[in-house]
Amino acid sequence: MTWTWFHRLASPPYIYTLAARLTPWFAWPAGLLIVAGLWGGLVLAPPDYQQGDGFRIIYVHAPSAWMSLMVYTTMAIAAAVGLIWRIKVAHAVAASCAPIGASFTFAALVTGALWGQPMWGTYWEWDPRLTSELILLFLYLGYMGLRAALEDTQRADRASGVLAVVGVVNVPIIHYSVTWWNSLHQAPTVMRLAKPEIAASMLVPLLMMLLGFTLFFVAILLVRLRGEVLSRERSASWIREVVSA
Amino acid sequence: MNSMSRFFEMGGYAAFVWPAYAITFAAIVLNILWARRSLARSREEARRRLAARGEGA
Amino acid sequence: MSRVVTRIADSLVQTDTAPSTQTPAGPDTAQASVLEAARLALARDLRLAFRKRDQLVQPLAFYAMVTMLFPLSISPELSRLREVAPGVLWAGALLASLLALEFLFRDDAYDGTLEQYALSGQSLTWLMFAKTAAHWLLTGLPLALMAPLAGLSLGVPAAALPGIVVSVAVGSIALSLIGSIGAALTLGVKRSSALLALLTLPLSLPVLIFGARATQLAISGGPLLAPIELLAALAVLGLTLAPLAAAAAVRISLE
Amino acid sequence: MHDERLDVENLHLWRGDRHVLRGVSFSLSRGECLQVTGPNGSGKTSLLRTLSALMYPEEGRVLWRGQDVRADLAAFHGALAYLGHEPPLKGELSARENLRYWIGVRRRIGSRALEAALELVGAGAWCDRLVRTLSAGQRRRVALAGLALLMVPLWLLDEPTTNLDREGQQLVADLIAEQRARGGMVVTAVHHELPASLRDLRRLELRA
Repeated sequence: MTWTWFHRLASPPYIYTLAARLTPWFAWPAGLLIVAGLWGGLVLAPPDYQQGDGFRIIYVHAPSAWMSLMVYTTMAIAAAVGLIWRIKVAHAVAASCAPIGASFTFAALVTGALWGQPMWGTYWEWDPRLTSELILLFLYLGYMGLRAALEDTQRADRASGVLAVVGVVNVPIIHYSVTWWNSLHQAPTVMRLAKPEIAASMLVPLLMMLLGFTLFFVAILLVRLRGEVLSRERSASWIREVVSA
Repeated sequence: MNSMSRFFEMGGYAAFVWPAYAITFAAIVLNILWARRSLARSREEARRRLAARGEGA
Repeated sequence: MSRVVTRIADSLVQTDTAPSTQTPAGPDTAQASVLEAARLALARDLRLAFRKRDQLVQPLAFYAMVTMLFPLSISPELSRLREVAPGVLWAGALLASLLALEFLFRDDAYDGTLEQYALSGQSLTWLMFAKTAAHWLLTGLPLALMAPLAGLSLGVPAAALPGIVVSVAVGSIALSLIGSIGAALTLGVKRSSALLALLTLPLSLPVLIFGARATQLAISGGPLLAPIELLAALAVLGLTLAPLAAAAAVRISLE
Repeated sequence: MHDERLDVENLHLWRGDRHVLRGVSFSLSRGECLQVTGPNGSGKTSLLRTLSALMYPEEGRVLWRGQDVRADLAAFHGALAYLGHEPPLKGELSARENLRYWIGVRRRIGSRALEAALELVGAGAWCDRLVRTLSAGQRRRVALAGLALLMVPLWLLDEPTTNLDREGQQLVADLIAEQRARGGMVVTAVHHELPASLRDLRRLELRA
């Protein structure tokens, strides 16, 4: 039956061993890509005609910003799967995503502020993208706060799952309203936080960093997932050999 | 040698570029450590639960 | 004694359901319609609120106090206060409606009536919508009616008052709906007021943005239809999704 | 139309690390009353809440009329009445108001039926006093009046006789007898045995 792969993915012992096996296959390529991207971005790529070497912050800001949104979406999808089909492994994925997403959202905020600083002259500017990023950080903190406040794992999984789905519906609305609000009060900021039209030598390292960060996310997710799966297993015998190994 | 020092100046933006890279690198390292610690803690809890069930059952 | 019970029980069967041969399992003509159920849920919360009036007054008193903070902390000059008035009016309304949210479901969960709603066979989504509507009638609407007073104290011109009432009234619908999700999600949490704010405020920011803009335009006499339409859109989105999410969250907290 | 019966197959449930329900299975047909006994914490309440589909079992199924209750949850809930530890009443409302709002959400009840139910449980005299001014026993009687009004085939009662005096406990026994006579079913968790007047009770013992 075609669904067997789906059911096997849902079985904790299979996922635990699969995650353990796959982690290096994501970790090493991620490391190589990031190192190559850094080398390309910091050394090979020419300085930007407008922002000079300051633009090189994009090689850490853009991947972090991409991570903050991609991880939240992954979390919401995993939570929805967990809620609809009652799959504990899906909830374990969602639980593993949150801290990763939150940490890179914070990194995106700081790097975004550092990048804007030369232009704005201040460390914080209510720029629409930075403001959306800040609100996204609060969504993460709300998710993790709710999860921590509920002792029973199953209830924490399902309640935070609903919050993640409600949150992901609101992310575009928040982004639109923040951009709309910002356009009211200021001319759009001159700085191109968005992906500027840049030369290949500048673009390639950026794509490497984006892919590298994504693979890094999967690697960390797989490590955390094993822990989360274990903590949701009650009496299954398969834990015995896994834990004693 | 001066190309090294010129590299670190980052065209005068050193005060912004390097902290940005530092915070991101910190995020990466923190995530690695945090993930490994939470896995180790879960394995330890599972081992303790098994031991407790060992006597209990 | 038991014969008496049987006779009374039979009378129960005759009075409210048509055929006396009605067996419990037969099609239950007496089943209340979902609208009837929602009406009763709303009526019960309104009756409860009016029986204990202090809960009605608290959000309004809180709103007045919050509004008073700004003249004392910024400056007594009405011209300067007028500039911050939209923010004060809306931030105050947001926090005041948050105040009453925490107990939207908590009392019902505590005394077991929420459980009976979940087990009623009626759509829990409709019952959640009814309870949220009651919360709006008891906090959102009064805040909207009180906003002009707060506005006047902040030097808002009289011409702007109708616009303020409409924008706060429409905006608070969305606030109650978004808040109902947070209130349902934090049912299982003991000291949840801070967590409830952390969950609800980020989702309420679009309402705050469009609401404050509408109030700003009302004060400056500009056309405020656009932001009010956006507020209405948020309210409609909330109407369709929030009760669903609140019902799911309540079922989860009862597990 | 399947004949009316409740089938419970191999229920397993964990509360935290405690394996509370360990493979509970039984079937109940019309007119039967199952008495669930066991020490505190043996899972009596968890069993009732799982039967009412409020709680989700890790393994096993609950079938109503041969169909999994989750298939049509609203229909199943329409066919059952669940009374928990606490009578589901609002302290700030009177007994009459409470019944009107609690039962009214489920079915239309005429005022005569309401009066009959209140009379049935002996609440006629104090049915207009606020529930918070009533004793625990009186509140329990108001809950029983709600039960009598619901007219549903399946009753799930969690220690229905708590706080009741002798006469109250007899009232519970009469209501259960009445429910069985009508072809209904009852699953009740009890600490001490139900009054002897109830004959041929089925029994389910839950171990700690």
